[in-house]
Amino acid sequence: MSFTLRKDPRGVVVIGVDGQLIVGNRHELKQKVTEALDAGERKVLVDFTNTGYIDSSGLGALVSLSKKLRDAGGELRLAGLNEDLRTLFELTKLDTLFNIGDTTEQALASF
Amino acid sequence: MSFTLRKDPRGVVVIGVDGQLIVGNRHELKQKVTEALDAGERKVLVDFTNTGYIDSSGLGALVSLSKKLRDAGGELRLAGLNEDLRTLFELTKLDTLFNIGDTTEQALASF
Amino acid sequence: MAERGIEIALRVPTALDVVEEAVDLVARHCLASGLTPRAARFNLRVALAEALANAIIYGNRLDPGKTVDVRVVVTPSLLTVHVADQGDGFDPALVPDPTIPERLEEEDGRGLFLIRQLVDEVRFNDRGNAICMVLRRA
Amino acid sequence: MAERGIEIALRVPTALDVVEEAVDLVARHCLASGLTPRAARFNLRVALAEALANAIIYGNRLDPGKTVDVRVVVTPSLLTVHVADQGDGFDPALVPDPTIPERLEEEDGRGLFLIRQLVDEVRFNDRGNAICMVLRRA
Ligand SMILES: Nc1ncnc2c1ncn2[C@@H]1O[C@H](COP(=O)(O)OP(=O)(O)O)[C@@H](O)[C@H]1O
Ligand SMILES: Nc1ncnc2c1ncn2[C@@H]1O[C@H](COP(=O)(O)OP(=O)(O)O)[C@@H](O)[C@H]1O
Repeated sequence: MSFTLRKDPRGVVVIGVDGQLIVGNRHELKQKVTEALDAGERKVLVDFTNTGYIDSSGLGALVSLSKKLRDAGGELRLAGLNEDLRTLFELTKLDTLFNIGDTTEQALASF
Repeated sequence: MSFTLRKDPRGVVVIGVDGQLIVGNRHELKQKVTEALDAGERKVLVDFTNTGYIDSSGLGALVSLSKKLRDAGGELRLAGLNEDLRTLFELTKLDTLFNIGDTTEQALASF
Repeated sequence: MAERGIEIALRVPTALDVVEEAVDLVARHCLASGLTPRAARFNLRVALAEALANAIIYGNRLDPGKTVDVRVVVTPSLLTVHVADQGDGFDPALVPDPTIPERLEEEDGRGLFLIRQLVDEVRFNDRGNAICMVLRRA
Repeated sequence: MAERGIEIALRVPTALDVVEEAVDLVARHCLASGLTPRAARFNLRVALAEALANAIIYGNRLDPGKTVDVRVVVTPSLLTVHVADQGDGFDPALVPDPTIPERLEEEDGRGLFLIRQLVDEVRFNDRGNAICMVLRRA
């Protein structure tokens, strides 16, 4: 239940979600992205390659962060979702709201 | 929960216990050994290398089979017990009743 | 699988950090009781985690003096998971669809919707403090 | 681990083929609740399997109309596993030691002895149809 943060040379902040993104830790992610925004970053990629589970609160946190970045002229993208996690975005129609890359590399290349 | 049976060239019937030896299948083991006895076999080795669990009924079945073989001039030996299974024999003092080999090979060589 | 399975009941403290353990326990039991692996791993897990979070947050309002009761009943064709909190309940009919365009960018309100999408039937008691989720077995 | 853990209760049908599943479930829960791996894998498993077999065979006499109730209570220092059948009970004080030389070659009578060896405390209710096994946590 922790987040890793790295800056890709292409100018994208990549945040990895280790384990879960749920009601218990979504504030931590919000804080990490807000800090990046305050530091002038505008391109954020959330990497779910090592994520087992996202609950509805986690989905909600991504929605509000995406809006926040968009309002600042930036963008939040997602990558690395497994079949189960992708299904969650499809069921809630959030797949229409986000740019979702298959892999982190692909998402970074097209950012 | 099944038993494998093979005849070792050294004249020992080796019965492998796959999974468990418990109240639900001890009769099957008893039957297998009794059949071997009826067919003239006198040396039986029960191999626990692939056994996860023995319950008190299983221990009891081994005790009664051992007695049966001894009464017929034969012997029942045991081998391949892991630490947990060996503890069961020690707690019930049945380690004093059985010849217990570390490995099947060792038990066969000394039979 | 035994036709007449083990029935399990959990008394869960009002604490979000035990949700995962409770979900694990129930998911394993349901898998052993004949739920398909995908449904046990995904549909049941997500639905139960959402129901538990709601029971803890909205039902028991994080009051550590209260508990949440979970009960799993297995019949030959169905698996039924009951989650009951000690709160005042609510009217699920008043919860709006979170997928309509006007609501798509709302932060909250997707829990119940996901539950309904992922299980075969959802029922509530009259007071609205107990949800019952039904899944068909393999 | 949460100080105040999840409390689980199982209603087990009177059938020997569900013993393993029930033991699995309880062992996993106890491991998650802070019992040492060796105690969860070995001491608890063996003791609970013996208690369940006795409840099913001697207590409920294999009557499929009866059930066995298992309850696990976790406190900061202890894990308590209750197993209650719907039989007439028995007097555990009358069960002889199976390790004395005269009894060593008996086929039966090692179940209760193993339970006593493997858990930290054993108690029965007055009627003798409910056993309570206490294990110390890590
Ligand atoms: N067990 C409950 N007790 C009381 N109110 C509940 C309960 N479950 C859900 N609710 C109400 O239903 C609303 C919608 O819940 P849900 O769809 O899970 O979304 P969210 O949890 O994101 O608000 C909650 O905001 C709450 O008001
Ligand atoms: N739940 C129970 N209800 C009634 N009698 C029991 C129960 N548990 C044990 N007993 C009695 O205690 C005796 C000893 O049990 P145990 O030590 O487990 O050995 P075994 O099961 O091999 O007989 C049993 O034979 C039975 O008469």
